[in-house]
Amino acid sequence: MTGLLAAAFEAPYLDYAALAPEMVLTGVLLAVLVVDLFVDEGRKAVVAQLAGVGLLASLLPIVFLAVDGNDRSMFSGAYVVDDFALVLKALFLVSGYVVLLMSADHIEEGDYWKGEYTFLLLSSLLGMVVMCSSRDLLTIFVALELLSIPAYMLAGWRKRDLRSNEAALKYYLLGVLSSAVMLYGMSLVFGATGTTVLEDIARELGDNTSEPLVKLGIFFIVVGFAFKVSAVPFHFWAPDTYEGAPTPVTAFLSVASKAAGFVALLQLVFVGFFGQDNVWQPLFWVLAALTMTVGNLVALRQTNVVRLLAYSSVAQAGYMLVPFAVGGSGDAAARTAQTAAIVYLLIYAAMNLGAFAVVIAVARKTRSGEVSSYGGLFTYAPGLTVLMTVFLFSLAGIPPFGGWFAKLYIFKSAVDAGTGWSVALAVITGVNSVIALFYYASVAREMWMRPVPDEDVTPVRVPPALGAALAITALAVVAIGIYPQAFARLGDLAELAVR
Amino acid sequence: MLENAWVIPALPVLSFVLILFFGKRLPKHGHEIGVAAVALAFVLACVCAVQWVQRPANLEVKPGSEEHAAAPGSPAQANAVAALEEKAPPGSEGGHEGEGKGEKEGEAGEHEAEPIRKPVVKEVTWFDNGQTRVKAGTHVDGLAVTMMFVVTLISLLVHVFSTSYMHGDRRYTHYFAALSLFTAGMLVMVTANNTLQLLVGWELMGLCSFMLIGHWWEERNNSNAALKAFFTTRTGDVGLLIGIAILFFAAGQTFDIADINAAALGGEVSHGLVLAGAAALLCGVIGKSAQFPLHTWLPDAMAGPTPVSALIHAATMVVAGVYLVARLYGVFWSGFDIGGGGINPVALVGGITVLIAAALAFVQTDIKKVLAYSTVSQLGYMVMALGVGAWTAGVFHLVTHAFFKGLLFLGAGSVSHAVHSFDMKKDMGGLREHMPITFKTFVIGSLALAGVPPLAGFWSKDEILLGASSNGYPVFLVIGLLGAALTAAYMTRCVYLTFFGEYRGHGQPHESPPAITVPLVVLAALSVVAGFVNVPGGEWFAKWTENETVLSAGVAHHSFSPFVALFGSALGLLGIAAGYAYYWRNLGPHRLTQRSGAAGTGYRILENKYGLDRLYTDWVVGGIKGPIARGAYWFNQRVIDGVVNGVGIIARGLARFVYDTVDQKVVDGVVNGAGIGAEDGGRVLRLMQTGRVQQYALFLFGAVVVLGGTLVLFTTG
Amino acid sequence: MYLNQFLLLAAFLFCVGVYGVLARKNAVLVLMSIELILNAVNINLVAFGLFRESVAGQVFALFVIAVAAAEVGVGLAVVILIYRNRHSIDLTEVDMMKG
Amino acid sequence: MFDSWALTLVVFLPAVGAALLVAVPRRAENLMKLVALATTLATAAVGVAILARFDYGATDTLQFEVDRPWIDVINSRYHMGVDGISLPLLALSVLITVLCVVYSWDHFPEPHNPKAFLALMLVLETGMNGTFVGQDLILFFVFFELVLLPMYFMIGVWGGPNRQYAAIKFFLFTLFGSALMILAFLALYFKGGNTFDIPLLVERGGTIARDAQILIFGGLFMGFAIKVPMFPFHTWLPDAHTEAPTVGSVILAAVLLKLGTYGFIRIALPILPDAAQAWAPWIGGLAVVGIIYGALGCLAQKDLKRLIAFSSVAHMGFVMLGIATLTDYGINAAVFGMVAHGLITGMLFFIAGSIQERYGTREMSRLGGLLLQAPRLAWLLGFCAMASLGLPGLAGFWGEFPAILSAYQPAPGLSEALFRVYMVVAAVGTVFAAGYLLWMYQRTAFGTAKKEFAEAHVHDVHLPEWLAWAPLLLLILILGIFPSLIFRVTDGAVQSMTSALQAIGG
Repeated sequence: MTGLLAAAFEAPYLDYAALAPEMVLTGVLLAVLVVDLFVDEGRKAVVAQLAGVGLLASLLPIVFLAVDGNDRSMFSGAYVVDDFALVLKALFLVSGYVVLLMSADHIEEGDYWKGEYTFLLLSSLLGMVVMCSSRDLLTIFVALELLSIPAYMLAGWRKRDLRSNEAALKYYLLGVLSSAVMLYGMSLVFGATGTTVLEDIARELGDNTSEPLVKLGIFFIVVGFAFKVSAVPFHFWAPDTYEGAPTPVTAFLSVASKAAGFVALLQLVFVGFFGQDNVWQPLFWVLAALTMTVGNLVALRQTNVVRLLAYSSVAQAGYMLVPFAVGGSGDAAARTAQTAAIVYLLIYAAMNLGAFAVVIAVARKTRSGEVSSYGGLFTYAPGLTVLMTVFLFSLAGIPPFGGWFAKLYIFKSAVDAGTGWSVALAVITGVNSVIALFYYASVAREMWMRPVPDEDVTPVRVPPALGAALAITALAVVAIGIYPQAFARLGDLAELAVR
Repeated sequence: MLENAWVIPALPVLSFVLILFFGKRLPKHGHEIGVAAVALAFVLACVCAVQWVQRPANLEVKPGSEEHAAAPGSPAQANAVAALEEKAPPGSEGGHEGEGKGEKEGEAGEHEAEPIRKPVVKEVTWFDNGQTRVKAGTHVDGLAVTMMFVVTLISLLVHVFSTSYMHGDRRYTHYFAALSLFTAGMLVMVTANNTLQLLVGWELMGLCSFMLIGHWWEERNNSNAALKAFFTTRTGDVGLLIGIAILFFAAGQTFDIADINAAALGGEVSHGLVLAGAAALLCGVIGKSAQFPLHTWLPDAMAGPTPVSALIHAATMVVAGVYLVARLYGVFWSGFDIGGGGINPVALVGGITVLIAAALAFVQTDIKKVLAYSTVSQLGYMVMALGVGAWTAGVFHLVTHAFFKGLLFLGAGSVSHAVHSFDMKKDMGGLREHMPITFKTFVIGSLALAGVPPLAGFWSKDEILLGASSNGYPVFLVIGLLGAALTAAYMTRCVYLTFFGEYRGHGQPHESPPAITVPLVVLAALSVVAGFVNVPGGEWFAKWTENETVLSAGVAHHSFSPFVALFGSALGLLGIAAGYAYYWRNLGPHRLTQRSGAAGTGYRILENKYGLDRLYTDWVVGGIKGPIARGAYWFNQRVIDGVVNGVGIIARGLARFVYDTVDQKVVDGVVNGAGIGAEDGGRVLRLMQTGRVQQYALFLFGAVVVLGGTLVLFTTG
Repeated sequence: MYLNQFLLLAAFLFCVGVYGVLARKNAVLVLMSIELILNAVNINLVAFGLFRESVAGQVFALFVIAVAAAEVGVGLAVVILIYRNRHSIDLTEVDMMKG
Repeated sequence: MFDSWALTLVVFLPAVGAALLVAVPRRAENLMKLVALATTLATAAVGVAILARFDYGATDTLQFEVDRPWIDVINSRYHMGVDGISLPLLALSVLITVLCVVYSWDHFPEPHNPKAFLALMLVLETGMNGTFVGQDLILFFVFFELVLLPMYFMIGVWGGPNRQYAAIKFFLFTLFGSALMILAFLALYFKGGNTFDIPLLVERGGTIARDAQILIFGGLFMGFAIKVPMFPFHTWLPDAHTEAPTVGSVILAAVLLKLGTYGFIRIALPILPDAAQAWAPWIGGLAVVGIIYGALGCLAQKDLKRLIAFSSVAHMGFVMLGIATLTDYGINAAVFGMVAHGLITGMLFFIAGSIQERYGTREMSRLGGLLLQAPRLAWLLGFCAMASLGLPGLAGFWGEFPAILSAYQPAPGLSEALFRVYMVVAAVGTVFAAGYLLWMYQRTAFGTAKKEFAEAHVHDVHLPEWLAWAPLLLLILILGIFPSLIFRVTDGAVQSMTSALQAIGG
């Protein structure tokens, strides 16, 4: 103790340039909090606009850092700003921006607390941005809580709606439980290695440990994030929460929050536990197969669009888990797997956000989330119908919409690994994508081929912000589908350095 | 003209197109085009015939000396379009002393020195496929010239006849268009230098036959007859297709008929292959030429207009099968070893057909059906002739038969034109006074058919019998003689019922107009004189038509045998006499069918046409269309579509959700059936989603325990 | 003292917490059970920190305590929300959405 | 300049047209039709220019080649080109689309909406043309899948009473096949040295181990065989055809089915010669089963359109038999058969559509006497029926007979006895074809009209119909008489392919 006191305090190296995005974002969210206090109830839109500008502003340093191209590492490797981090930070910020656009009118018209809503959204985003750079168990934990706790509150944002309450409760309880399990795992891993920095953990663990305690630790950690990405059997919260939460929040949870889980998994698996593929590969194999199959099967029976999309996003998580299940056989496989997962994340974000944006737009008229309320949408809202069709079939993986490329990458990673198990998983994925088509197409069928249920064919008014969200996502989906190279480049860039 | 023989089929094609598009607007509704085109074609065919006869005979062929030095038609040497080369016929070098082919060589020797005319071949490249260049073109030799002459002549007469007979028909124009197209098809076939082109003509005729049999398609019976004709011949065509395929490869990837014949006779190709090819082709012959057991369509085909029956179903199309055998004689010769003298399928089929069809002709009351069965029987003669090695006789009979059978059909047409019926027993009788020209010509035709000397039928039939007797086929000699007697008898019956006795019909029958009678007279004249073209001693027909294939195969030639001639004509006269006795003098066992059980049974068998129609229509066609097709479709809908449906059902049973899901008739396919299973899976899984948060937590921890436990246990061990 | 004893204590606490979460109907009791689990983690972390002679364990534990406080704050807010709307904090009654 | 842009134009002009259509205001229906017609005509003009500038002396080389980077990260390139095998199919595709637009002129099926209908048709054309010229597996895959969506909507929105079921069935079946197909593509990518380039893979494919080839071929087989469709994967076809609007059926029959067979010829056979050897007997077997089975299916039908649909199963059986022989005759016949089937069956569907439009039914038992009421239409039906049953002198024959012929002597290494049995069965199939087609003709055209339609005034063929049909009818006739128009285009390409195949078998 005395030694510690006596030693001169050496401030850790802080690279402010590297932290610029986080700092800008923090500044913006504080500004939002303050401005909200002084703005009249009628002019709360300013707050959202400020937040939007702030999000775009925090993208700027990311661009500069990307151009600069150097990896920056701080706190003895606990916080790293590399291409992986930058690409995914950009993803979170853009998704956050789109969610903000989607929320603008939804929250305003629903008589909610707009300023606080924006603040919480930004906080959660900050957690995600931090997550991208976290290469340390403790940092990951903090980032996870930072992104989760505001999300719990956002899920229950419609305070007087019992469903919203219920959504928040379920999300909160299960979230906390799974993070407790994850913490328990972290404590075990820390105990086995004596360090929390992922790189050091990897070094300490060596190749393929046989220590049951370590295996359990890794397993518990993976479980914590499996919850976050709503992998079966840790997905139970997802459909209920998605259905009950305000739709923009659902979009946010199903895209950003899920992506954060995958980001954490990528870092943990490919940096911290890369040598331990005997533990995580079979685990992810089971999770992936279960997740996509269960998600798709249950989705078949859904009659509510949001719930259907919830199960769809469970199934999509299953596809995204495939690279994890096949990425352990070597450096090359790991690289392909990471690229596949990241590319899938990018494309998934665009198409899923788009689908939710349409749901929000349609619900403005129909006030319903039932699939049957989409009947004959084509006759009175052809534009929305076409967009929804694009997003749905993109999710189903039909060219020329972005989803096909994402799925191709998943298949590629599986075939590249070349083991019997990986090919089997690829076939399971293939069969699943056929099952999935059935429910995506059932929504399309409702829109195109069924009559309007209540004969009400007044056109749907799409507010400009929502329109912008639709335009961004649709453009992204189609552009990726036709010229995937640009996005695939990002995926390649974002590979984590694997040892 | 011989080089440009393609013009002859082209004329009716042109006529077809013109009639089809402009016929209705023309003053005569199109028949002027048809008649003119066919007349021109006939003139050109005559020119061909004259040129052929005048063509120097400078090709020497020795029996069994088939040697192929040059492989003609190899793609390398042929250049692009319109290679107007006159192909040197294979074996033209001559002089190679090949091995004797059979024991008949001595007899054949008498022709050895006599050279034949070189066929005129003109080819253009049709298409290249794989390593083969297929050339379309005309191959004009004596056989082709003869056929062109016969076809254009009969066609012309039938066209003329039809202008009156079909007058006022609601589809008059279409009728002439179809006739033109038919003539074109037949001419394409007879001039074809390759099997593919032959097939084109062959099927084109089938199509026209279909169209013309079904000309009055408002009646269900007529369209049924048309369909039956097409199906039956098409069934035979399976053999033709396969045969062409086999011969294509057997002859070294060529469709060229001369090459195929040469290869078949050359001995390099394995006998089995040639046998297979010949057997397959024979199926085609059986279908097209209405041989037993596929002869049943021809009597039904009488549903078409009578001139059509005369042209297509007596004189020309039905002899296409005979022509095929004659044309590809090398294949049949060596495949069935016709020179060998054993019983071979060709002769057998022909022989059976001769007898069974002749017997059937006795029980018909419809004049056209009598003639139809007679045609079947006579076709049997031709096939039998070819089968016993009497090539020239077969071809010659083809020609003479075309004349007198065409005559008979047109005569029947003339009669029906007058009495508006074909039923001899109900609506005819005693017409001899009302229709003198028709009567006289019909009798001439009947006598020719019966083989009464010196009419055409006598000469050709005599040659067949001669061939059968001298080539070592005594069985077929007997059949032929028996057939001759039967033929004479049923024709006598036919003539009696039609022209003698009391008129039994309605109204007052009149002799037909000149457009009808002139063709009758022309044909009658030909029926009288045509036989002299090949009288013993002259045998010009043989010299003109016999080609290299026939000679190199070693087909035997026999000198006239008075014994056979005498016997044959005697039997014919006997038949006539019997008929005369039975009908005119009312002698013989009348009402036998009522009195004798055996005779009655025989009659019924004949009436039922040996039950073949029932077999085909009810069992084969009905079976395929009915139970088999329905079964296959049932299989399709229930089994294939239901495979995974079934899986889904079992799955549901296990999950105790059978009842809920029955209404969910989502899908019936493999994928969709899986869908049902999937939906049920979804249903079960949904049950876990209870909505209770603590239950979720339980599942969470449960999964942790199960997965974690499994992981640690199984990866540690 | 052996490390094992701390670990066993932690594991025991963890199990008690889990039992509480699963078995109690009262939302507040469930929240407290979660605290138990988190404290099990803390014991682990501190014990391992000592064992590994690394201060990181204790720091981690401090973070967990702080975050847990925040979490429980949000949790109580949610429970209050539910109580306001339903006048009950029985978790088994909260099952509007399922399937 | 033109040569390097030609294929891009022919593929993407329709897509541009579709985009333009979307911009046309809702009310301006004539403008929509004009835009669609102009687009398809322009595309067809590019097609004609390609036909004109194609070097027929070098049909085995890729012409009008474009090879640019597309998705570098997976080494997938924007590589397009036509050779003798793809040229006829490309021409068929651009022709059929024009005719479909013409036919639709005032025939838009319910619920009308010409804008969406025409736009989907144009997108469909992009997909079809792209599939035929794509020389990169991923490019091929994208175009191959691109046709699914428009067709799904075409059937599902504009189709018959049971349209939704038929549409989803079509979609699910095809997607199932393509899921396995894309796995096979990826396997080829890794086994063939990290490339999706088809010509490159053709060079390298032979070096893949035989067992791996057989497995990969299995994936390709599922993808293509479902699309063809081969027995027993055909059950989507009758439903899709029966329910689809006329134009949809035409495109489906004329072009979409060809994508599968084309896939076999372009990808499966040349890249995986060993596997092709191993699979060929099975493919041939399924093909002849399909021939007989399809024919039996036809005989059991009461619905005219469904009958024609089942006849496609039988006809594609001939095509697949030709392919299974792995000989140049067989594959030439297959390509010819694809074109001929496209023309003939397309025409038959047009006529069936017109009959339905006039009588409001396709039940053959309710029809009859068409020759009396609409003689021209009935004549055309008869003409097409004859062409369809393989009458020599019409196009159908050249797909059918050479396929039978080639089965007599399959490629070295395949069992001759087995294929000869196939030959006989296939030849018997021609009788069945005559059976169901003539029987259909008898029931619809012959006889007199049934009571319910006895007084009906039935229009004979109208002008848009003549315009749309005349080219098809002429082509059926011309190709029947001059088969070299196709054979000389395909022959070189096919020979260079089969010589490689036979090197393996021999």
